[in-house]
Amino acid sequence: MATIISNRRVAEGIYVMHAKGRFEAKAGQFFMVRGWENYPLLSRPLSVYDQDEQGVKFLYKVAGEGTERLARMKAGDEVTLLGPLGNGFPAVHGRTALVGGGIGIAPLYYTARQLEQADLYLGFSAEVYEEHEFRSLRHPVEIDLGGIVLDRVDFDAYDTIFVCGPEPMLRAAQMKSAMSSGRANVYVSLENRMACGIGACLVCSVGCENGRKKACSDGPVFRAEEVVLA
Amino acid sequence: MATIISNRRVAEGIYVMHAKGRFEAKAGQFFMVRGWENYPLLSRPLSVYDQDEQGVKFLYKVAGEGTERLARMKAGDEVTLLGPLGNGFPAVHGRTALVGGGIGIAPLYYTARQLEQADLYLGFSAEVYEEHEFRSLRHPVEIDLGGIVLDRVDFDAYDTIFVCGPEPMLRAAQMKSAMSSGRANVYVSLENRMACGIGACLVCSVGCENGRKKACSDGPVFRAEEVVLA
Amino acid sequence: MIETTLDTVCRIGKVAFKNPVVMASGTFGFGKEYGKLYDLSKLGGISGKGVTLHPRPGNPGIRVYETPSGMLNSVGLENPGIRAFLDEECAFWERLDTVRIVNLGGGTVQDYVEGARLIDEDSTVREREGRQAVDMIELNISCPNVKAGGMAYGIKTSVAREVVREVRAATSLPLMVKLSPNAEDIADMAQMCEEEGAEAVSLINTLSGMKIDVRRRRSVFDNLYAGLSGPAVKPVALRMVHQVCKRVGIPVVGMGGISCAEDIIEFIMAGAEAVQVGTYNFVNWQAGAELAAGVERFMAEEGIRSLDEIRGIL
Amino acid sequence: MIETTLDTVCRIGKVAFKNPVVMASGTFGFGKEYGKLYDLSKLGGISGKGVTLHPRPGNPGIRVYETPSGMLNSVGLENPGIRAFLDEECAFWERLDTVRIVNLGGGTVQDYVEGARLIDEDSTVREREGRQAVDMIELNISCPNVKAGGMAYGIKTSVAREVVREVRAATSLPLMVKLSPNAEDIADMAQMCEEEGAEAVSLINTLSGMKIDVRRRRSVFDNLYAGLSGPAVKPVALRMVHQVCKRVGIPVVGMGGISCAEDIIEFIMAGAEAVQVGTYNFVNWQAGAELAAGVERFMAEEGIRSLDEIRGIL
Ligand SMILES: Cc1cc2nc3c(=O)[nH]c(=O)nc-3n(C[C@H](O)[C@H](O)[C@H](O)COP(=O)(O)OP(=O)(O)OC[C@H]3O[C@@H](n4cnc5c(N)ncnc54)[C@H](O)[C@@H]3O)c2cc1C
Ligand SMILES: Cc1cc2nc3c(=O)[nH]c(=O)nc-3n(C[C@H](O)[C@H](O)[C@H](O)COP(=O)(O)OP(=O)(O)OC[C@H]3O[C@@H](n4cnc5c(N)ncnc54)[C@H](O)[C@@H]3O)c2cc1C
Ligand SMILES: Cc1cc2nc3c(=O)[nH]c(=O)nc-3n(C[C@H](O)[C@H](O)[C@H](O)COP(=O)(O)O)c2cc1C
Ligand SMILES: Cc1cc2nc3c(=O)[nH]c(=O)nc-3n(C[C@H](O)[C@H](O)[C@H](O)COP(=O)(O)O)c2cc1C
Ligand code: FES
Ligand code: FES
Repeated sequence: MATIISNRRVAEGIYVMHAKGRFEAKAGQFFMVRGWENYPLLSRPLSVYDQDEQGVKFLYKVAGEGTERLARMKAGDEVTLLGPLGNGFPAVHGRTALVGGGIGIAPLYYTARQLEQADLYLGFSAEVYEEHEFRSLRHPVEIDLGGIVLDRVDFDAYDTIFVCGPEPMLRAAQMKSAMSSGRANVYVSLENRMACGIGACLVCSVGCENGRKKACSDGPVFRAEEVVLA
Repeated sequence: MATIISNRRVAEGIYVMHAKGRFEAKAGQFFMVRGWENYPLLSRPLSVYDQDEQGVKFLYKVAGEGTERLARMKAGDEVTLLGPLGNGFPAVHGRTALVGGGIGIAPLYYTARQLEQADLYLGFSAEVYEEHEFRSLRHPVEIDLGGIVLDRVDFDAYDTIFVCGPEPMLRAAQMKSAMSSGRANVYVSLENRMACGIGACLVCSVGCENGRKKACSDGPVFRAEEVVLA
Repeated sequence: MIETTLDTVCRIGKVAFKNPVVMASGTFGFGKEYGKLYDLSKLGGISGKGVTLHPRPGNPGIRVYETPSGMLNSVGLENPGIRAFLDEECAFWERLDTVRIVNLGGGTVQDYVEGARLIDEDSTVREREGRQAVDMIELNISCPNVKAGGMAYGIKTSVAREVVREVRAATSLPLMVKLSPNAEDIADMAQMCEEEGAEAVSLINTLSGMKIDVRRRRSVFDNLYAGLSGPAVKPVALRMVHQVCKRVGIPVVGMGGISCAEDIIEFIMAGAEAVQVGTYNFVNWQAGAELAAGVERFMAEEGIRSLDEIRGIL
Repeated sequence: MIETTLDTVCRIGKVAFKNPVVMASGTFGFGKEYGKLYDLSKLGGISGKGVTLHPRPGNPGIRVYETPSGMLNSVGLENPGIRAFLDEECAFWERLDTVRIVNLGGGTVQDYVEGARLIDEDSTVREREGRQAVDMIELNISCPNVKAGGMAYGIKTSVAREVVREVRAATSLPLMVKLSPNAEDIADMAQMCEEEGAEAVSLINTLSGMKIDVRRRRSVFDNLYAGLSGPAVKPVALRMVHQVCKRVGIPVVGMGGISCAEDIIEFIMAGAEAVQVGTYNFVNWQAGAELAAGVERFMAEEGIRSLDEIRGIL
């Protein structure tokens, strides 16, 4: 059980929760989160948005019953966290771009914070949030509102590109990667539905070039060319 | 939806909730209460503890998942109320005793408040609560802690006796009534499990001398000799 | 106005339901109680509390127990008997502007048949007098078969066939057979009903379930097992409705755990003509009216003008 | 100390489980992942992810969907094949101090039989070398029967009999047959298993269910139907376990929706020798250890010294 330090609304339906505890999460990892006992049944996977001496932060969007409950929680309430889980982003080299679409920006903040150089591309459909936080990292930040953020990224200009966002965006990134010079190592972070979160149940399984892998324990970050998106 | 005005703990596991709304509840009636959407499934029946210009009050004991959730609610939160339901206590005549065991005292307060004369007998197993409120009604109040409150009541001394409490207590009241002179009209308030609360589903049905009746809409108050307790 | 062109009418033979929302048997009494809370003419229909030839006291002991997202009930067909129903409740039904369905239970084939005949005769009289009260019979074959050692008719198709055939012969009212999910093969059962001339089938009745009181070391229910309903069973109900719709040509009325308009749409996409709503009445006493409105809202949002556009598309 | 005298041992033939808590197939991998989170020797046993003769990729598309107090899964027996299991996972099992059960799936009778034989042979070798890794086979007959048009073996007793008989003949390891709640008659099925020489039966596997995505107008699952598990199904599971326990003399391992120690006690009172816990692992990753402790706590509170005192008292 982790005590909630704060849980604040940062935009319409978007919240940041800060939960107490000493974790050693790496960028791109996630936790299985629940703020209730047996209902709803499954825990909700949330990426590490940030981590400090006090605990871990999640940036999340109210998408349904579970995140709605999380949004109603207050400082002092308890959440149950299992994690950090997954492999997170691999070590990078060279020029790096971090591309996030919507709530997919969540894992990029902590990633960017640890990189010496990174260009940030953040795409939003309706409202921009956490812009100030991202800008305070002193990396170049390009914000796209209502357009297609990937269009702003020149894949040939980077050695490493991380893409997080809805599945159509990940497919577009695959396509763009395939059609580029191939200089960049392109990675995507998957958000498959999960149950155990630790590699035991295979419900998050994803087709890969060499057979199936588990989005939770083999991912959630994969090389873009490696995964077959439905 | 009714807004909670206050919801305070008055003893270990015992709460008083005050919910806003204009109701015209009679003493002994109840509401079907829920402070959640679809889980848990059923609403919880709670007796009218008191009623004022602002709304209705419930005195309740945390017994399981539903009442636990109610106990966690705060002023400003919303509860859903269906009611007032049931027939409540009949009009009384003559000398009246109100006998409550444990949380069974809940419907007696509002009842006593409306009576010119009433002797109150309140039994508790572990801790006395709401004593001050009951005493402020200026009726004689006898408190029993850890004993058998019914033993204190001389059934032949009253014209009307209302008994509310756990089923063994109601059975004891039936027995005592049967063995008394029969001068008193003895009434018991049943707490059968309910689903609809309005007489449509028959899950609360109780065997009576003239066939079955519904605890919700024909009761919850019955003449003691009329009902067959399991 | 999009709303005015929405077609939510559902049909079973000549009976038209103004919308797909029918209140399920046993959860809605005969409608009087809920009728005090909202206007029943908003409903597609009502299936009344199950009635039997003779009055029945129902089961003793605890009759309801809540389970995760479901409930077990053991009412055991408490009812005043068909005659009392016809004499006392039907006058209220005469005045209802919604489809009125009598849910018929039984114990022996003879009871079922005689019950159907009584309802049929009463209906003939009322019709002649222009005050019809019953539009359809829903035959509940989940009742224990006295001859077959208490096993429900609803389990084996061969056992159920007799009761369906006999009841079919005993009434000219439209006949809908209500199937049990405890059936060995529910699609077979539905096919049998079609073969025997039923106008429709409805499913699912409650799933047989159990709850033990571990402190008292006995079943919570005097009757040992009880019937599970509510959102917990919806995935199973939907699957069975889909299977049955693939098998038969007659209309199917789907139910089991419905608690929002999208649930209703799921059943219709699975092939159901209409649906019934039971347990959710206890969660939300305005269920019927709200769900009927919710279906229209969904249709408007999705640009669906008639439910026929989506019925059975899976 | 009361605790030291508590007897929680459960037995299937010569196999002794230190407590009734066995992790259910498909929800616990082969134990490695949860083994990093807590000490697996606290468990009565583990049933591994279902394996088949040949490796299987499992089902495409979405594989899990949450339902009220339950979940639908459509993993579709993704597994590395029996050889890979024996070669790569079994070394880990050799070192486990808990009962290790291989869950065996198949497609044709021949696949089942050959699979059983491989496991049996491997077991003989390891036993000779004093490094046994498998204590029992759990035969999952819910797999689609290729010959019977994809209908699962688990539905009709007559169809299942062949596979049970052949697998029984193919191995001398203790054999437990895992029954499907979709069976036409689960008690019949269990009786058949007893007749064919199985040491035990386990039940229930998942209930066939459906979920439609109403906006996309298609099933959430590529495979159309999926398997329902979790607290939602517990009342049905408990009833079936009770029915089966009344029918057969061999031990019954009960499961379906268990999420607290009282749930386990219910299954034991219904007659189960032991239980399995599946979906609840996802709710509480320490489920196994906590439930095992919870059973002891319940026994101490209620003055029960051996589970035999309460087993099958209903
Ligand atoms: C590795 C990983 C990291 C994620 N990180 C974040 C994050 O940092 N911030 C954020 O807002 N969201 C994140 N998501 C998505 C988030 O998990 C879902 O939005 C959330 O589970 C929805 O739950 P709900 O109860 O609100 O919605 P419901 O629709 O009520 O959920 C019902 C069920 O579907 C599952 N589900 C629904 N949508 C998704 C989805 N998109 N991905 C996975 N499961 C889903 C839920 O877990 C639940 O079991 C992440 C997902 C994954 C897999
Ligand atoms: C007419 C009536 C008036 C009541 N008045 C009061 C009151 O004023 N104050 C108070 O504290 N309690 C009262 N009760 C009892 C109260 O309804 C239960 O304690 C409560 O429903 C328990 O719910 P739970 O979720 O906390 O417990 P759980 O045990 O989790 O409940 C599970 C299910 O069982 C039902 N249930 C459990 N115990 C009872 C019970 N004793 N009576 C009825 N249903 C039960 C619940 O409604 C629910 O459906 C009254 C009951 C009735 C029928
Ligand atoms: C309290 C209760 C009583 C019921 N009584 C009957 C009945 O008399 N006849 C019948 O055919 N079905 C009866 N049912 C079954 C329902 O009509 C319905 O088939 C079932 O509850 C599944 O739908 P639901 O999940 O929406 O409740 C009853 C259900 C409940 C909960
Ligand atoms: C994700 C998942 C995968 C499963 N895989 C298998 C399997 O491979 N073999 C099997 O016999 N049962 C399998 N099952 C069924 C479970 O072992 C168990 O019978 C069922 O889930 C009911 O128990 P529960 O409600 O405790 O989960 C699986 C269940 C789930 C949820
Ligand atoms: S969520 Fe269970 S294996 Fe990935
Ligand atoms: S609770 Fe439904 S009739 Fe009383």
